[in-house]
Amino acid sequence: MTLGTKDQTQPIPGREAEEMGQVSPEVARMSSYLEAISDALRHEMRRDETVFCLGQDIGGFGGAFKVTDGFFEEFGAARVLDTPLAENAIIGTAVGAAIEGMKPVCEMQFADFISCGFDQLVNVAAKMHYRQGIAVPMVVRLPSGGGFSGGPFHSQNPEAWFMQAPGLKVVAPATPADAKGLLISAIRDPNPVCFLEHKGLYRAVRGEVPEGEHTVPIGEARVVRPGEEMTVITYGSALHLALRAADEIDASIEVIDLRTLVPLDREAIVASARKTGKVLIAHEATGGAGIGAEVASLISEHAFEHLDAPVRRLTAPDVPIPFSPPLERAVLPQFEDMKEACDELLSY
Amino acid sequence: MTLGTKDQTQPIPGREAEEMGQVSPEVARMSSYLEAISDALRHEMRRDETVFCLGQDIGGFGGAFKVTDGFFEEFGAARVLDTPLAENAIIGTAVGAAIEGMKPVCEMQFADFISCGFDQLVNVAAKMHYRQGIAVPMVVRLPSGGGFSGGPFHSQNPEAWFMQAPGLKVVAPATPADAKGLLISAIRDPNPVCFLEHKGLYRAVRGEVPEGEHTVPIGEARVVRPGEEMTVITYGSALHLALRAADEIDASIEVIDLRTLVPLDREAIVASARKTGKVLIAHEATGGAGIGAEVASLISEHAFEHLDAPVRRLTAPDVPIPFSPPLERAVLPQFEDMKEACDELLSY
Amino acid sequence: MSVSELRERPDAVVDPESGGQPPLTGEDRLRLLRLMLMMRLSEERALNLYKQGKIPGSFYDGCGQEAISVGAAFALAPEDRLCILHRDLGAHFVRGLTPDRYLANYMGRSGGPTGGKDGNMHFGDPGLGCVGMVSMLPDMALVASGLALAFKLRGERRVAMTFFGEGSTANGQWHEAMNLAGIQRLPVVFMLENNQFAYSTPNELEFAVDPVKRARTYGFGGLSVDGNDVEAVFAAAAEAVERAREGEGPTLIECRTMRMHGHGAHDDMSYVPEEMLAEWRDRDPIERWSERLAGEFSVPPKRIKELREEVRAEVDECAERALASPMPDPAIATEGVFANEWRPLGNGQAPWSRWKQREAGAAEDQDGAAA
Amino acid sequence: MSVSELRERPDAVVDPESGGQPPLTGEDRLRLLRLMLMMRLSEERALNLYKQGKIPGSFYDGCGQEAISVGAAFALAPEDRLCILHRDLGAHFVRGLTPDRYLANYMGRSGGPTGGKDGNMHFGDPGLGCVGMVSMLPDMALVASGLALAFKLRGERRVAMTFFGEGSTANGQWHEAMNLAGIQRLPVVFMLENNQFAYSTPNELEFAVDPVKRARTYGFGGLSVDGNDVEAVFAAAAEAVERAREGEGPTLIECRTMRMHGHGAHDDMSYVPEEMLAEWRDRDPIERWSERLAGEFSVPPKRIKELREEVRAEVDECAERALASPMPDPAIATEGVFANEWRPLGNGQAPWSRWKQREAGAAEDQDGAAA
Ligand SMILES: Cc1ncc(C[n+]2csc(CCOP(=O)(O)OP(=O)(O)O)c2C)c(N)n1
Ligand SMILES: Cc1ncc(C[n+]2csc(CCOP(=O)(O)OP(=O)(O)O)c2C)c(N)n1
Ligand SMILES: [Mg+2]
Ligand SMILES: [Mg+2]
Repeated sequence: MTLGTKDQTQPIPGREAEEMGQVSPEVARMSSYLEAISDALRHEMRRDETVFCLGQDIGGFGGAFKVTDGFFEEFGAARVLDTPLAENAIIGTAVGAAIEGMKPVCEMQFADFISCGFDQLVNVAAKMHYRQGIAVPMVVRLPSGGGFSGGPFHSQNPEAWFMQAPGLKVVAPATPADAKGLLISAIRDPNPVCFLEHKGLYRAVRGEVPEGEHTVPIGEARVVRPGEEMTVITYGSALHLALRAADEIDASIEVIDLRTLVPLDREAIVASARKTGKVLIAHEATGGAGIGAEVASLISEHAFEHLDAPVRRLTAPDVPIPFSPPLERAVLPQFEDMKEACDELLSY
Repeated sequence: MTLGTKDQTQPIPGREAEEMGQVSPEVARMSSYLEAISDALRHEMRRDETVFCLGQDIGGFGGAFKVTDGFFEEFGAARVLDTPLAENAIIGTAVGAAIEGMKPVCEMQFADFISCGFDQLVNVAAKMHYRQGIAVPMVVRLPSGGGFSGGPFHSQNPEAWFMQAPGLKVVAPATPADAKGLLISAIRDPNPVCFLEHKGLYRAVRGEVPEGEHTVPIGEARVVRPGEEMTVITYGSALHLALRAADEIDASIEVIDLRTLVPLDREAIVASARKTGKVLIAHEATGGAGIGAEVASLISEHAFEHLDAPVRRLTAPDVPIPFSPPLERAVLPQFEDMKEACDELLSY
Repeated sequence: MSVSELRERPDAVVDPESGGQPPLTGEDRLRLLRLMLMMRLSEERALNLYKQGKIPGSFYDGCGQEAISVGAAFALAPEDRLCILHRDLGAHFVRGLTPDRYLANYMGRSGGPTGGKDGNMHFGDPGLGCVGMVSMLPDMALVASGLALAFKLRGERRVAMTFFGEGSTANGQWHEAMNLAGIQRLPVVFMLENNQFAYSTPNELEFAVDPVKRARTYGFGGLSVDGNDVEAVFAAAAEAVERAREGEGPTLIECRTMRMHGHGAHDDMSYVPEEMLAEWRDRDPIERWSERLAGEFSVPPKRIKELREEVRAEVDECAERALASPMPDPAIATEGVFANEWRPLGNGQAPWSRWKQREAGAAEDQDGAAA
Repeated sequence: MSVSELRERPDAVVDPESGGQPPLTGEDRLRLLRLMLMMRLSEERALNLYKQGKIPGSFYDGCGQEAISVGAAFALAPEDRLCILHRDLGAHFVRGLTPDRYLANYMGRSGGPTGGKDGNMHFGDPGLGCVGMVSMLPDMALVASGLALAFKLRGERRVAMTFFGEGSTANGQWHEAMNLAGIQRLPVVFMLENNQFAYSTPNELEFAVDPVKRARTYGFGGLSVDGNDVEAVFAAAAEAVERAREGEGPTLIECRTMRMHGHGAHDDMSYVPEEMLAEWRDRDPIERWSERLAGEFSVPPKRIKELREEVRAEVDECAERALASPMPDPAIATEGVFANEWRPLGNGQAPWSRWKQREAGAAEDQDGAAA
């Protein structure tokens, strides 16, 4: 299709590529999402000397959210590099170090601060390989999301910006196992990967995480719960609302966790839409030109004949994320919103 | 609708608000798109002492594209302020000056450089009124778009980033009359407005432009050509491809120029989709989570029952814009692509 | 600040002899104490509310740095403008904000300046000439430069002032602000608060050379003062404000101080050596000023004690008012993204006797004219 | 650069006495001339191609600045790395790029280093240790710092070098790079090319004080040299490279020069006073060096003329090769957004006799070992 040529050039990574690292319960243990991220980072740093972290207060202090707690002691100041308050510097020097064979993992203290390192990310890191064939294997960790009165500058979900900056891979795990598996995959990926870690999940979500080696292939969505009557396509914090709604609603609801946002798993999206014919896309980020818009458009383009209802989106409205709890609740999708949206779609 | 509450909070500005400034041929004259922009700026600077321009090389040199040619002589160095090479500085000081009652019009030398002023734009300018009730009446002029071998850093269409930064208005005129009318409206608007001026239209497009006072209301799309069998919803450079295709194809094609991207004219979009039942959305910017995705999603949500075909998008694929002419042509939507896309949709 | 101290600084922009500033009156000195106390006690109160779970999110204060925001803002005229940062509650109080609005903002109540839209120190009262900070540091340095640019373009004798921590000077926007302010000779005063740390990061990982040294390379003066001496801060700020007002461009003033609490209430600051804290504790700006008032300026200790009690009572009352302020209506969450009109900022209060005298003079003139 | 000139600069980082650099041989001196000529003649050729419509988009050159990129890059060892900017074609040639690839890139042909993906000076040959610039200025200062960080982290005796115009120093990223390089004492050399203008903007609107003065406030040395004297540039760069290699941190070297052409080929530079151009025309770096070779170093003028003709012939041949290079296959337009694997950059050529000697030495050692 002609449109396709202009519109979908990224090959969908082979499903079979990496089957290693699936959860195998005998070697798994319960971890929080936060611990899983630390584990992944520690695992890679022990395994590969070229992996190093840089960011603000990640050294002796262990990071604003304590992801690198104890790293300074284990790996030393050089590999757990405390930087000045300068995000372009963090990302820009990471690009240089990555080109020279290191594998930098940058920490933004909050995902929101990516706006201060935006230029190095979207212009230098993202376009490098396309323009010059020079690979930039680096990760930018982005503690994102709201729900705890972080206010307009500590609650953002900036993933859609990255989708509009070709050359960046984008992952957004929702579970501890995926957090670990995707972070390890991101570190090993030869491209710049934006790793969105939702702050609301850090300590609130626990789950089984395989010990040691565990990768989750980038580019692969997961059918978390199969169903027949409708699909919720989601990622990050909203996955948990969706699963709870699917539990509570007396209907067969399929729940898909995208996990990777770039490259999107178009096959999984379209297959489920064709199967159930009713799709709700849910995420915490603001709606306008968000990831949900892309997914909805893909579905309308590629599953049109199979749709039994309009493709719906449940997202934050296009406003900054307010601070005060009643306001923030009014803006961020809540469980009741999810339930209502599912009910509406089911009864369409 | 519940989803609506979370998803579409921006009131659609009243259609009747500003009917002044419609083209009235007796006082119009032929202008290029570029001249129309200069005219608008000059008109406002003469009319309102608080309007001033700031940017790189806009003074004696008249700007990289000569938009402010002669302004330095007429208005002096203070009101046509040559700044150092520092985009955050341009936007950040504009925010301050706007709060103190000035009406700054910032020029990015190329739209691509907004990545270097991104933080001040999305965090300071955009969120100011929501957070504090302080209005920031400023304009950021963004010479955007490709088609002349500008390469990966001089060809971008960054509008979707702005849609994901609530608090910014975004306009993207395609004709000289709209360029003038929207720039005047943008300067008078009490909000930060991103004004996307497509470089490919600067000298290539001429049209009648009302002399003197002429405003085009922000938030209002225009049915450029009414039709029955399908709709092309578009803006910027792609409008001209659409009009040519509509001319050449033997079918009744409606062409809508969005003109404003934030706030989107949802009514016009949905009304046309309901009417023709077949919609192609076309723009030059990359597709993934682009403006087209938002428009397609709106249509699938609000015109589902009226659709006779999948909503299609014709956009650049998700790659940086390459330099060499054959590569650039392969990436940017061409007339043949437009025609083919229309044909396909018509014969669906 | 003693004159000799000023004279010792090679890069001091202020000629202490030239001075010519109207001096602080006895009442001014008590006002400074009152304002510092109000900051200290309001933040103590807020910390309590935070511990009681009444403040959502996180909590930041400026304990130990009260002399800076109070001393600096005290130099400003009503028509001047401020962008106040997160360690500078005192500057809000100088301009006339009352503690109830501060506490209400922290608690996300409708009575705060942002009405619950934003939290903690991310506020400013537009009616008092203040533009609230954003989190991204030090973005407000550019916004303040823009306020100053408007004054310059209109030929107004007005000044913008802003604050930033020493850690924030590492960010590119700081450089862009300094460079532009230097080129355009903007009427702006930059208060650099070197409180030894940026979150957990000590000076030596923030810069190789004290950033105040850079002022000259931007074409204006920079000086360092004892940030725990409210008079020193005031004197330096007053000179710089005056210079800015006279069209002589910006000044960078480093205030050497110490962040006596954690970065936020969640931070136990285990990375700070106890001796370092102890040393700075002895230089507490409020204690020192109280002692000087009692000694050098013969204020009866009883008066100082009374003042403290007055402020405490006021803060208590304000806390009650803040607690009585309702949570915002959820409906406003999606309102106000766009403005319908521009409105000017209001003027702030300017408690320094100099401005009170000017007002009195102006009022007299008017009376005269009317008669 | 004469030793006395160096000594005069109060902020010179280089102790000219300590020196100890292996001197330039007669052959080195001719190589420098050859490389400058290759830059001049290649750019002249490219300008012609542009005027003939063979180069799409816009055209930029570094006419008058040849001594900087050639002199600076000449100091580097093969294993060092570069981020070369838009006035610095000579540095590409120093590393071993041939003019055909430069011309092919400008023409958007598949034979250019970017294969048509990017244009004009936005390229670098990864096989020669170069990372091509992005448009956004001066972003590469951070990337170069990152290359240097990798060397430091691995304890390698390698150096990164990058270039930027004086106008670019106004951008925040410049400050972030300087600050970080100073804190971490990175092995990086920053070449500041002060060619009097940033596009049409003269120095006085770019900064109030020459940015080279800032080096000290970042904790390292800065010095100014005559940017039209290839030996002066080389000497300063060689010292700085050596210091960086020895772990003594970064250096900022300002090269005073003049952009003798418009910002791009579309720019008639009407904003530049004719006298200014005339004055600088007399200081043409190639003419001056040719004269010095002929005079001080007794190179027969005939040899210099021959060299020029050799280079011209080479450039002509390269132009033919470039013109014969096909336009890229449109299919690649959507390929290569993501990498499948990381590959190391290759080493560049290092024509300075010092490195040739080292190689010869190493080869001898090997021979010895093998024997
Ligand atoms: C651009 C940016 N990056 C990161 C942060 C996160 N952050 C908040 S405060 C802080 C430390 C600031 O230190 P300093 O400027 O010295 O001010 P202080 O808090 O010590 O007064 C950091 C890193 C931020 N606010 N802005
Ligand atoms: C961040 C950024 N803003 C604007 C531009 C547009 N631009 C291209 S070159 C140039 C002037 C650069 O001047 P200078 O740094 O002195 O380098 P020169 O061209 O004089 O060598 C400008 C403004 C840019 N490349 N990058
Ligand atoms: Mg600090
Ligand atoms: Mg220059």
